[in-house]
Amino acid sequence: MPKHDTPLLDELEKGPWPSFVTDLKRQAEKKPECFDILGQLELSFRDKITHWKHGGIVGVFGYGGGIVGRYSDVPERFPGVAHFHTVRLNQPSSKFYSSAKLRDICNLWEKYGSGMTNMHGSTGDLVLLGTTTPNLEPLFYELTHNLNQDLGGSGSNLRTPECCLGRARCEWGCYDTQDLCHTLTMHYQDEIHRPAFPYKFKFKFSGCPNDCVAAIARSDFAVIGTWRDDIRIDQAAVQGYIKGEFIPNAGAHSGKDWGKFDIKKEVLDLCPTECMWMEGDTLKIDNSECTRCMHCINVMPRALRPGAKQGATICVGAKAPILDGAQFATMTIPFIEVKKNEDGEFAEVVEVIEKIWDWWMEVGKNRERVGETIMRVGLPTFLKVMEVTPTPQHVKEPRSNPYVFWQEDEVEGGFERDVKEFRKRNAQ
Amino acid sequence: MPKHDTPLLDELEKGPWPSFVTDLKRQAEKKPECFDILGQLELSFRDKITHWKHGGIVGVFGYGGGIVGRYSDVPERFPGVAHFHTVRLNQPSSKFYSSAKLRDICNLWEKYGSGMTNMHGSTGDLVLLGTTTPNLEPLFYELTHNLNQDLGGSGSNLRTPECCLGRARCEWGCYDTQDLCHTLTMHYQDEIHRPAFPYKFKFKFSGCPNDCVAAIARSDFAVIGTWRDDIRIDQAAVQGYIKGEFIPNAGAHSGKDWGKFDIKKEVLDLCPTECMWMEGDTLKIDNSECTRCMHCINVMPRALRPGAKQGATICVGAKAPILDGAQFATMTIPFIEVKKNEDGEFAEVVEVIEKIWDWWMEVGKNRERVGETIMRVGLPTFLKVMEVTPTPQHVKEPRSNPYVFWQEDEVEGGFERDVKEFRKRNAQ
Amino acid sequence: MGYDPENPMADRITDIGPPHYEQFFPPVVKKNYGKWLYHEILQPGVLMHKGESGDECYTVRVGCARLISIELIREICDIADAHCDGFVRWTTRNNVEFMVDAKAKVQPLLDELKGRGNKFPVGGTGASVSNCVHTQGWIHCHTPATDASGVVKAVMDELFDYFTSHKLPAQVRVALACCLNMCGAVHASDIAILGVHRKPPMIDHDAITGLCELPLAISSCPLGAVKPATVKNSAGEDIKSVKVNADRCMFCGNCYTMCPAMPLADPDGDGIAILVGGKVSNSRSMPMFSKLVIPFLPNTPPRWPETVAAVKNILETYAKDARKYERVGEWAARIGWEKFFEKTGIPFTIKSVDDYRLAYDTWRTTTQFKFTSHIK
Amino acid sequence: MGYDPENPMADRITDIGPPHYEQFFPPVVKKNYGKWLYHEILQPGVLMHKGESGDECYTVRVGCARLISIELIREICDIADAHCDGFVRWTTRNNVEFMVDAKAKVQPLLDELKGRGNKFPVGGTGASVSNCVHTQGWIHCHTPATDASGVVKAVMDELFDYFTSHKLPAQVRVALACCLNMCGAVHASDIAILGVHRKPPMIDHDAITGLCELPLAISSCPLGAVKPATVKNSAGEDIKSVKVNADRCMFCGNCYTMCPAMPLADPDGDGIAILVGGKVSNSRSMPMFSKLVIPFLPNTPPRWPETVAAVKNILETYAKDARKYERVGEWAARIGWEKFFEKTGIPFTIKSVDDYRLAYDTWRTTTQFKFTSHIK
Ligand code: SRM
Ligand code: SRM
Ligand code: SRM
Ligand code: SRM
Ligand code: SF4
Ligand code: SF4
Ligand code: SF4
Ligand code: SF4
Ligand code: SF4
Ligand code: SF4
Ligand code: SF4
Ligand code: SF4
Repeated sequence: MPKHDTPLLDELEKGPWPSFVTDLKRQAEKKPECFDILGQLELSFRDKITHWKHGGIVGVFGYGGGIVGRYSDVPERFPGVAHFHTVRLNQPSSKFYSSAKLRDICNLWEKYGSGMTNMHGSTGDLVLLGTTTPNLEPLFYELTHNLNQDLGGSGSNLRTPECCLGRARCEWGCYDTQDLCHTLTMHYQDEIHRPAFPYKFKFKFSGCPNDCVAAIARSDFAVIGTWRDDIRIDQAAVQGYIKGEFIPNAGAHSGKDWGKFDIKKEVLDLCPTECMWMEGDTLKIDNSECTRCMHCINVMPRALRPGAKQGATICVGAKAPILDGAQFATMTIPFIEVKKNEDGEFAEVVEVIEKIWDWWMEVGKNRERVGETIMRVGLPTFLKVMEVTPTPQHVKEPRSNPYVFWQEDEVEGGFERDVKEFRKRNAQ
Repeated sequence: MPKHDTPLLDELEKGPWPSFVTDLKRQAEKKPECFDILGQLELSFRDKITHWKHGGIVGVFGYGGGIVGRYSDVPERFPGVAHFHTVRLNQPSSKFYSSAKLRDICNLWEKYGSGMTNMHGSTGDLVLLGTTTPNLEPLFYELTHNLNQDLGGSGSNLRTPECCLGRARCEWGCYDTQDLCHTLTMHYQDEIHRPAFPYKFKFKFSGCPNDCVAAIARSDFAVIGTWRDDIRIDQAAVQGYIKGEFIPNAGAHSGKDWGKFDIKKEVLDLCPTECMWMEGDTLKIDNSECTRCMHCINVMPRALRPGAKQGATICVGAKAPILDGAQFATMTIPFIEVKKNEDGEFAEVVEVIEKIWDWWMEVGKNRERVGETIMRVGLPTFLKVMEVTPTPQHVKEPRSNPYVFWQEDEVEGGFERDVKEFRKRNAQ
Repeated sequence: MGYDPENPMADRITDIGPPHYEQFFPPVVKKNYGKWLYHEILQPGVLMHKGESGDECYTVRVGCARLISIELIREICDIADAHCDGFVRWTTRNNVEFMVDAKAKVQPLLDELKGRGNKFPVGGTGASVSNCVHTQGWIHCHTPATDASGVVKAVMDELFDYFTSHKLPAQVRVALACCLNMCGAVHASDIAILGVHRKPPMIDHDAITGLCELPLAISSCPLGAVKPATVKNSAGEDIKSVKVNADRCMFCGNCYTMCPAMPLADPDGDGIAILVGGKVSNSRSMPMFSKLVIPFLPNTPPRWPETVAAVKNILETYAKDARKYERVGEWAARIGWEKFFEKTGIPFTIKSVDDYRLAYDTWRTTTQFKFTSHIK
Repeated sequence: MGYDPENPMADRITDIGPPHYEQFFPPVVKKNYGKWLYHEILQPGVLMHKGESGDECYTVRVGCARLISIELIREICDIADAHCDGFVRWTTRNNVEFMVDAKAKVQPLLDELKGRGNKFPVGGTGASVSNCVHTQGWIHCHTPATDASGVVKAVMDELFDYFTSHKLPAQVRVALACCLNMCGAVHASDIAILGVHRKPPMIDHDAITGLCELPLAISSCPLGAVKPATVKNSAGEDIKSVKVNADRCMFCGNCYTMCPAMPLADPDGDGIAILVGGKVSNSRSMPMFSKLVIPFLPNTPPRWPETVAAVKNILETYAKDARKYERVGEWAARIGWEKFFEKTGIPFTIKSVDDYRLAYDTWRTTTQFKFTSHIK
């Protein structure tokens, strides 16, 4: 495949940020189809419009997802990208790799694809960008046989779960995000690979309320670590911060002079519940008022740690704006211990998931995310479905309208009344 | 009419709060129909249900409102309240009275009604409670001829306007609430008396953001006093408060020991915009950050006063919850000077009102409050109708969904496109 | 001359509007109009306003039932004549205000008021519970789910001490409306007592034809629960009427407003809901809606003890816990509604979870919450 | 043995899932798993995590285009092999992290990275602009209204200095999505760059019959703007197709997703909207949605100067004005959005006023506002 002139794209070789154009050009030396990627993209830059056709259902046998079909609308000019399907590889939880594994993937992709990838897709997959239909089955064969790997999700199924790095390299992981993510991914291989849902469904797992995988914004089922007991305080380290021995927020603000650390201004006053105070040299926290927002811990990581009674809060129903407007996930299970049973399963989490699915698969409309289903039927109905005791924690505030749906059995005498009897006492 | 046994109501003669039962009984001595009021109410207390029939359209000739018809559903037992219509007298602005005027009203009502009143109805009318259909015309004749008074509103019309006492006896009135209320009431007599709207429409006028007539919660058209320049500070008086010479909040908290006045805790820290601080002994306000919430002024009335460049903010569309849920009025005109022109009219306010009406009368559905109409068409459309420049002040925050309605003339090339031309460049 | 029934249009006067307010101003008000400098509350119920002129206006505020007789009004006039140059006013919360222009005149006025038994309790200013505004209830309206004056009397008896004192953290506005129409500012009150129906409308098929326009009845229902139907009336005739899908009914009563043949009132079904945390003023925080915290209390005339106790409990829990200047809604928002329920001991029910039009915005979409006894 | 096209099902392996994560942990991670004590950021891009064991894990984070070649990955592997026992990871924002277990190993690693030109910029930690997450754009997707990698490259070039330093008041998350589907967390980012269409879909009557299920196309439109219609195709035949009521179209593109015969992309119609003030973390404030502040900027490849300037302006206005720890949305909420528009100089347009489903809750229902230049 020949090289194309790319005067517009060439402009993107300038500047300090790594240039995907430069990278593509380098790759094109080995994988000439990359010249056609560049060529078609240059055309889009000129035309200010995409040159990909709509969709196209391709895949590997027996799977309903994992491949996104894509065809050029100018295949004659850019035959290298006439077919340009993506392959979603289910990434290992929290995206640690060995170079050996990565090289295997590179080799595979050199053989069967364009040589270009997304590290990673927005859902978390390792996305291999651009291959042809005939390449799909051989690629899949080698992937499963030689690389011991599998595809991720696409379509109306469980999408590839994703987690923060949590306990692997973070002091705040309140449960084992990798283990939960991996175990559920294995548990639900069928749901990932064979679309059976009204629409897509996403799991995301963050180890603490900082939510480094944006679970509350991006997942239908968000498990976010938290704790139930008291923040652990090392008073000596608190003094260390006050005296300037430790740099606040672990040094996150080192590039500007914000003045001397002021525990009142930077911690106590920013605590959203105002539940912290100094008693002489002692930092006090009224933990019953704490909403575990992480701020104080973030600012003084050497002095404060999440409590020891750890677990997670489950929030349900986040999604992007299409169609009813974006939703954050709604707090559904205030606290759950995230632990494996003897069978190596997270049985309690699984139970919550399946309660949602059983119901959503029955009542959810086609292309209706679970958050939209909840919006449609109302949170009270959803909580009933979930067999969760409704608590004030489920809402930011109680309803302000008085439009309560009473059930017949809650009202003395029921709903049936005899209007003639009524009229005897209350004439019209 | 005979006395009825009222063992239940008698229980309401006990206790320190003035008893309407005792009052009714006293009135019954002169106006025996009050025995029937008591009797029927006692029956309701026993039956736990109202004994009034639904509605009943009665009125005085030529008026579509001002009288609310009411008939007993047990007229045989309580003939004194067989008819029990209310008469809404349009109260004088902010409800000052002379005893002479009140006595005239009492005499009129002794002659033509039950002797019972509501001082005042929730909309602000002086409500005469309970008369018969035949009494209506004579009452109206004497009301207009001898008392020089008129009825208020009911039905789908302009309801009786109401205002706070403002400049009459309050130091914070930022415009003349009585004058505006009275002048508009006179200006719109026809709209008050002859229903021509999709539904009811209410005016309320408060002299400052304390909103003592609850305009923002209860009126379709709320005019709330405010100012544009700087809060006027008397620094000596600030010191007076700090030194304890003046009691904070004018003594509103005198019944409990809240400790010494602390200007930081009670004023500076409670200012919602944090725009106040002390510079030595001087109180400073960054007025460009002030949202004129009144808190600091309320707490230190001898030291602080609203600015001198006074006027009002107009908010539109408050209503109770039926049907779409309650609405507060939406800020529509950030600042308007409230002043009379040579003709004695508040021409600019009138212009705003009539813009609303012209539009609402055209597009408003039957029984749709203007707030609901705005909800239905959207605030952008309403602002366009109002010919108001949209400003960030109109919203608490910008939209979070991306669903913008672009107009054809805003988009280069318009909306019409030739799909065949398109397909030449972008094949499917 | 007078009204002539034979000739009703003779000499007719219309559209003259209310009398001009100015004629009712006491002289000190007229003189200092727009020129007031500041005010002070000398004791609960007694305000002093200072004019730029140096004049002072002393106001004595007295609690008043809203449902009052002309006899009582005449008594008020007598007092006004004796002490206030014959002037008096009503506040926006149905209190009566007597104004005098010198401090020396205050005590005689207070004495006079006191001398008249408990008709004229002085109070309602500052950090108090002022008068409970309310609506008609069983005394006049056709749609109430509870009484108004009766409940209010029972509540105000119990809160009396808070009317005559300044011991609360801030003003507390208590209001009652006897049905969901909410004639008043119940939707924006610190503590709101709301009459609620809980049974769907009956349909009086014998009466509906004459009384109602069926299309209006059908379209009145915000939830589309009213549907056209052909039924037999008691005479056995097929008539066009409506039916109600009880599952979709939220008991708003709008159908009854539009169609008298669809009554929903019921001795057992009706009762009271309590809402809290509304406010109107723009002081510190923005206006807030009241929020439903107790979905139902029974109608228990004559003194509604459950309702009285519920209101008092909320008030006193707030009084103990809130900060100076903090309104009920500001307090609840600061401590969190989970703490509100815990501290008041009010059981939280699913009925407090919104499922109406803008419901999503009230759901908790964060991991931030406090652990309370609600979480096992 | 290998794949046999003649016998595709032979020997098939499915549902094996991803490789187990643990095998990819560097030894220091494996050993200290779940036993980390605290961390420190030694310099922008360099983290140190301390274990209870006393072990230390040093992480060097490098910025990375998301669209990368296997050549680049192999280069990353080389570095990992040379310095990190062959391990490496990617972050949730597409940065690459190299980990070493001793401080002494950091500088050689940094030197190595630096030695490779500007491929591996170190940074993205702390109060920085980390990597701009993004989507496909013109490189792969069929619905984009703008490009992704190209815009991001231009933006990150301009913000580079904020990637490699810690001088902002807090972390600033910049994200791009190329259409309203918002594949990513654009709806909850400090600064979001969003591709938007502005022309209603065309209808390809010649293609629609084969390509689309008409009922799905019709029901796809949230505003009911797509209606069934009988039209003539270019062959002059009457066919069943659809029509679009352009007045009701909000350009969401959902019809195109469901029906390829309804394309809406257009060189002039498409462009970029800027949203700001979203956040995901529960730190201090609850998660917040991004809000639309610039409804449209044109597509100006190759370097989108208008978009770059707009993002930079917002970022720098924020950087100058906000308090330490304050995210963009927290800052705007504190100063008030009217001040946000004033300080950034972004013209306020009616397009920022919500008129979608939960719009009412965003209207200003108070007299509280600041006077800015917007009010004449
Ligand atoms: C590849 C990827 C973007 C990327 O560049 O990374 C992607 C690409 C597409 N997304 Fe997405 N989405 C991707 C992650 C997301 C995310 C982020 C996430 O999963 O965390 C979201 C927002 C979260 C959410 O799910 O709400 C997202 C929300 C959407 C939506 C809107 C869904 C909604 O309910 O609002 C659509 C529209 C649809 O489903 O029809 C969509 C549809 C699409 C389609 C299939 C286009 C379409 O209209 O059918 C895109 C195919 C593009 C292509 O040609 O490759 N994509 N999509 C991401 C998946 C890669 C991976 O597997 O790792
Ligand atoms: C008399 C009064 C209550 C009182 O005891 O004071 C009253 C009484 C009635 N109101 Fe009201 N409203 C009264 C002030 C209000 C207010 C308060 C206000 O005006 O500030 C409101 C709330 C504010 C508002 O307008 O939204 C109010 C909101 C309603 C509604 C609900 C309207 C809505 O849009 O949500 C209805 C229902 C209706 O119109 O069908 C209603 C309907 C009614 C009806 C006509 C009953 C009906 O279903 O048709 C009541 C007649 C009662 C009777 O027999 O006397 N009334 N009504 C008030 C008028 C007296 C006066 O003129 O001064
Ligand atoms: C007389 C009256 C106006 C009238 O035209 O009748 C009035 C008069 C005053 N109000 Fe008011 N307010 C009156 C109803 C209201 C209302 C409306 C209502 O309750 O329905 C409100 C809004 C209530 C709400 O927010 O829910 C109201 C919210 C205020 C506030 C704001 C308090 C706050 O912090 O939220 C102030 C300021 C203050 O008290 O510090 C205030 C202050 C005042 C001052 C101090 C104004 C002044 O300088 O004279 C007056 C004496 C207050 C007092 O009683 O301590 N007034 N005031 C009303 C008396 C009602 C009553 O009998 O109790
Ligand atoms: C590596 C990564 C997790 C992963 O599994 O890959 C990660 C790692 C850390 N995050 Fe994060 N966060 C990571 C994405 C996120 C995200 C998700 C996102 O941006 O899409 C968020 C939510 C963003 C939001 O709110 O919009 C996130 C919100 C936080 C916060 C909350 C900050 C706040 O004040 O709102 C903290 C606490 C802090 O920084 O003080 C935090 C803190 C941390 C700490 C300090 C945790 C620890 O003790 O190790 C880690 C180093 C932070 C740093 O870069 O300075 N991390 N962090 C992600 C790095 C992304 C990147 O390459 O830039
Ligand atoms: S979400 Fe919490 S546990 Fe996970 S990486 Fe971020 S800070 Fe650590
Ligand atoms: S975690 Fe948040 S709420 Fe809890 S004490 Fe720390 S700053 Fe306060
Ligand atoms: S609204 Fe303002 S001006 Fe009117 S009475 Fe109340 S405090 Fe005074
Ligand atoms: S009026 Fe309110 S916002 Fe303005 S300075 Fe006073 S307290 Fe602050
Ligand atoms: S609140 Fe309801 S019952 Fe009470 S007066 Fe108003 S309309 Fe009648
Ligand atoms: S009470 Fe309300 S919800 Fe029920 S049927 Fe009537 S109008 Fe519909
Ligand atoms: S945001 Fe839109 S255009 Fe971009 S990848 Fe997702 S679906 Fe495609
Ligand atoms: S773009 Fe969206 S709003 Fe417009 S017709 Fe298509 S689906 Fe409807």
